[in-house]
Amino acid sequence: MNLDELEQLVALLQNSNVRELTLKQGDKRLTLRRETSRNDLQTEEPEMLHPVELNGFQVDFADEQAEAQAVVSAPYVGVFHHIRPMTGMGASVAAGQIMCAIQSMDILNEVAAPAAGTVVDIHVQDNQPVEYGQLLYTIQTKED
Amino acid sequence: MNLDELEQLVALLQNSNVRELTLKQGDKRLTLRRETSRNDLQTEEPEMLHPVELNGFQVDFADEQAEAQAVVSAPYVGVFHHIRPMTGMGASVAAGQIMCAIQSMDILNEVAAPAAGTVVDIHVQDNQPVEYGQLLYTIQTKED
Amino acid sequence: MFDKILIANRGEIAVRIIRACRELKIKTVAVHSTADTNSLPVRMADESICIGPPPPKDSYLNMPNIISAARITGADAIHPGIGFLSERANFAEACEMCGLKFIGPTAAVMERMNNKASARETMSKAGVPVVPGSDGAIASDEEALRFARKTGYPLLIKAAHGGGGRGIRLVQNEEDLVRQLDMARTEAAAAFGSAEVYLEKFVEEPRHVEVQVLGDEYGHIVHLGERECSVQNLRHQKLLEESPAIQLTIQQRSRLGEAAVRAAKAIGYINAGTIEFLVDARGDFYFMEMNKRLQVEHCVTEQVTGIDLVKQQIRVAAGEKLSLSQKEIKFTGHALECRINAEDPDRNFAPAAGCITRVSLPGGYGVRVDTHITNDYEVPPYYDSLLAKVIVWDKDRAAAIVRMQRCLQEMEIEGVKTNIQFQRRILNNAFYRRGEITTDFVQRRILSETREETL
Amino acid sequence: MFDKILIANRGEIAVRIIRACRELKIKTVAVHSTADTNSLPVRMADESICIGPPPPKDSYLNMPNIISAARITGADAIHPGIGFLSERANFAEACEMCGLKFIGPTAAVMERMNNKASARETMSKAGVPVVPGSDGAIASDEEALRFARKTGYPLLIKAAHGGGGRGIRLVQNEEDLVRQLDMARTEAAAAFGSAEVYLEKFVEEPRHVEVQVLGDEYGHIVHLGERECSVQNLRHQKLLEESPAIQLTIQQRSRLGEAAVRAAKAIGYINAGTIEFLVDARGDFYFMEMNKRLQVEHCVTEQVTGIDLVKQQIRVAAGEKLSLSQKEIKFTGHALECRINAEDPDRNFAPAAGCITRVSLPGGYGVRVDTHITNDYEVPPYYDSLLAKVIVWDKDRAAAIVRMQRCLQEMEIEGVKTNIQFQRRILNNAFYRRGEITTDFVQRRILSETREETL
Repeated sequence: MNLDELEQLVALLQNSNVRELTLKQGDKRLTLRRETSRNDLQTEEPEMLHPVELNGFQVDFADEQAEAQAVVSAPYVGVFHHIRPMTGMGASVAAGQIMCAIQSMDILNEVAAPAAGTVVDIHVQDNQPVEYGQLLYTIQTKED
Repeated sequence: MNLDELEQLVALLQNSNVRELTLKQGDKRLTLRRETSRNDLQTEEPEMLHPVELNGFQVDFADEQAEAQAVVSAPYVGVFHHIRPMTGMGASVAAGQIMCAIQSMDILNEVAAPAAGTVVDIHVQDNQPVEYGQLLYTIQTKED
Repeated sequence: MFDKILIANRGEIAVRIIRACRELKIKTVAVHSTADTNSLPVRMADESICIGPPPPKDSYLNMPNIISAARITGADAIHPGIGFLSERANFAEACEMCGLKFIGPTAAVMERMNNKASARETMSKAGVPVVPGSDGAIASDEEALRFARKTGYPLLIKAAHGGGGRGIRLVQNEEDLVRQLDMARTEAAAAFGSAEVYLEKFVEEPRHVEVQVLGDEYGHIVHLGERECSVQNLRHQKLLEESPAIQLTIQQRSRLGEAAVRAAKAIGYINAGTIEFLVDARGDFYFMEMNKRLQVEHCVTEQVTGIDLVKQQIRVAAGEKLSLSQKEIKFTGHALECRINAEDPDRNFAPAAGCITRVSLPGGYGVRVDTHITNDYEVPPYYDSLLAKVIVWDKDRAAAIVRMQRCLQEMEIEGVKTNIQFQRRILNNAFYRRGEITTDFVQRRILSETREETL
Repeated sequence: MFDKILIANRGEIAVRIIRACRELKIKTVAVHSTADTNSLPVRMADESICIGPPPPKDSYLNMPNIISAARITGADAIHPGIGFLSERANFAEACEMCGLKFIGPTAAVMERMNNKASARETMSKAGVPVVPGSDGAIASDEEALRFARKTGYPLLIKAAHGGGGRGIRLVQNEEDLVRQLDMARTEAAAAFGSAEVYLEKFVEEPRHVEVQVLGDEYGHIVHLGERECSVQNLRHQKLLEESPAIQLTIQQRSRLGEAAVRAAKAIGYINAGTIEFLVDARGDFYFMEMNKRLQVEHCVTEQVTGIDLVKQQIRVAAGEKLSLSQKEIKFTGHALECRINAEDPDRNFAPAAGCITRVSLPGGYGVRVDTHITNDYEVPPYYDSLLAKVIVWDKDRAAAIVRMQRCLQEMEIEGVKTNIQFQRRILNNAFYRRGEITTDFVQRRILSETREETL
């Protein structure tokens, strides 16, 4: 990560209504937070930003709302399978609850929810091949 | 020349009391001028900056005083020779007057003054080999 | 021929394999840890799959994820490269079970050679000279003492399941032997999962010479000449390799080659492999061990034979017959390889990590560079320190050395410490120039000089 | 041997020569215009001297400044490289007068070959086949008509002092001949300083095949095989060269080589030179002209012979005897060279200038890259557009083509337009693959295809 890239990120943050931005590469992590006044926040519409790739870095955005989200990503390489009953949009999950399975070398590896909450996004489809770290679900961990 | 280099130059100019800065590469030329108020100028000490190399560019500085200078550089590759009488420090020269000679392939090539003025610097020594474009003299073309 | 190959490796060797695949019109899948997401092999391959976090055990050694990656991408073969899973018999076995061709020897062959004591026995039976040693694992102290009295000191105690220079102890006399035997057993059990140790005569001032072999599935085996690999650092890692080996007569060279082919035939070897020998001052040689995979230094063999080893590996694995007969394999000129590592020679060759801010590679006639680094490459701290291999060829050794010196003068890497200057010192060394190199060359001729200088 | 050589050139060929000097332990002086102050050869050389402003006539063609630069740096020889002063007899003469060894043939030899009509005569006497043509320069229209009636149409009118495909006119019939003869004379006088023209039979659908020769000061001359250079752009500039030539029998190849040696011997040639031939569909060949210097495409010859041509040039110039006998020169495999130019194939190959923001060069087995470009290199608009030469070697032509395709897939240059994609189209072309290439190949098989696509 060089200065130019950092500047791009700062610009991105300043021109957005996002309060916080996290970069991950390997096990390194960089978080940028924007100073906001209460006033600012009240005039803002809550908005969800999807994680994006920027120069190969995975960038997760987090605002006041998004701080209350957890993501479930693939801990194995393999084929994603829904379980029965399927964990669908809007489903409530408990921490540790099995959400899906990833089939790897004929073995079905179960994937558990990292936190309790409501499924607000499913990023993959049944029988889809997934790589390590691929985003599977977004969970809303706080009640609005 | 890229943006980074340009920024360096602008910074150089802003942090200096130089009013004007010229870059030459081949036959390209870039001039940067700093906005100054009359007040500024009056509090400044006149100061001479020698040409420097920056990222391979030859940078000539020009302030109010330096604008009244001319440089004589070698138009040939060869060995620098003073002529008799020698054009020494403080010598007055007329435009077109022969100042020195450069010996190239046994031929003495004469070098003429580009403008009338006073020799304020001699950058080479007798019998020194010089390459094309090498700085030989600085001439003060205006009376103080 | 295969349609798609998954490369279960990273760095320059992954790039090397992708290039061979491309020339064979085979599609490629690069697997990578999260630390290598933007690496050159990932960018070059037709597809890429992230297989885990940076630590090797979670990614490049993660068999289920790698095999699963091959399956979801529809690859029909896996090239394991060098290191990582390349000599794991159980990985080769898992691949075959999943219908994936493992590009290397079979699991059975690997297992046969993984036990050093039984490997010695096999070699000895096949008429390949081995260092005088105990018959398999030592059962008791008495047996050890009996062997020592017969053979004489100094002796080595070696762990049967050790390797890469690890698990070896030097003993000088009888008291030493008994005391160290116990320690060696304990250590072997902890490090290699087996307390078996054996004894071997210590070959003094040896050179490390290895022979490249190549075998197909139909029992046809050839050798591609030998490599001189005595220039090693204190951790027995090779630094500079060459081919042909120096200070061997033509007769000695052909005896070495023939012995290597006998060795490979004795175990029914398939694909590319290397038989390592110790060569003593008289040119007598002893089987040391077998590397059941491609070697980093395979390039010097390619330069003097004109044979693309990685393509041969792939062809043989695809069931093709070796199209080379021993007679057709000709050796021309001399090749050298310098390993350029991210390491700090002033701090005991500690691996260096960081961002390469600028790289300028050598080029021109007789020069080959195999590398995965580029400007702004971030050297991750998790893996080996190899940044690039500079390989040169010329008519003879003296000319090749001069060419390598020219290359290392041209080569510039900024941002991380490298051993470029250290390699230049080796090339300048008078003993090296004369070919007087034994496995302690670096310690004796280079590092001792440094100590003297700093005194 | 020389102590210090001044390289009177720029770009990749200056880098090539500096590398050879370094390997011979000869110090180097790079001369450069103000446009090349930060160029790679200037950074690599032991010393550098600025010799003038960017226009070639003021710098790289400025003889007094170049010779003076050699004197003030104490160089004892000048390597002229390719182009610029490399074939100027008066420069070679000026060097010798100033006690500087010119690395190339003598001025006398150059002059002998600079007049095309007399060169033809010399070749014909030496038993080297020449295209049926007028005996020397045409004195009158009558003489021209007489020759034409005897030889038949089409015919070429060529300027005696032209070269590189310039000053040539094709005539189809008698009326055409008389009319164009006048125009050709006027043009020749303006362009080459002499109105002399001669007539030649037009060889239809020829291939351009040239033979590399090398001679020492003691009359020993060998050839290093031939190069196929028919792939040329519309300005007759070579784009892709290979060795050996294709579609020639072994007998035809050895006849070509022998003819080239006879040609070089006939004029007492010294140093490296190239005899260019036109080869017709039957494999009959005709002397075209001689290049009295190194060629851009010398690298393909180096790859198939294992002989470093630039070092040989320097050795011969230093008065050493050629250590090569014709018998010892062996040819192995097939080599290809692609010239990567800064030019815009979509705008009639107009030269492109600008800053190279990123460059990624190919590498690995069987690959050589000769280049002077680096990241952030500013391509000056004053000189030729050659950025890099990618040279590959493999066992046979088909394998070499595949390797070159792999290399051009790897190669990335950002910031200026290049012909990389265009070269890939050539390599993909079925006629090229089959070796069906004549000098109009690019126009007939590649550009016509483009026109059809856009219709």
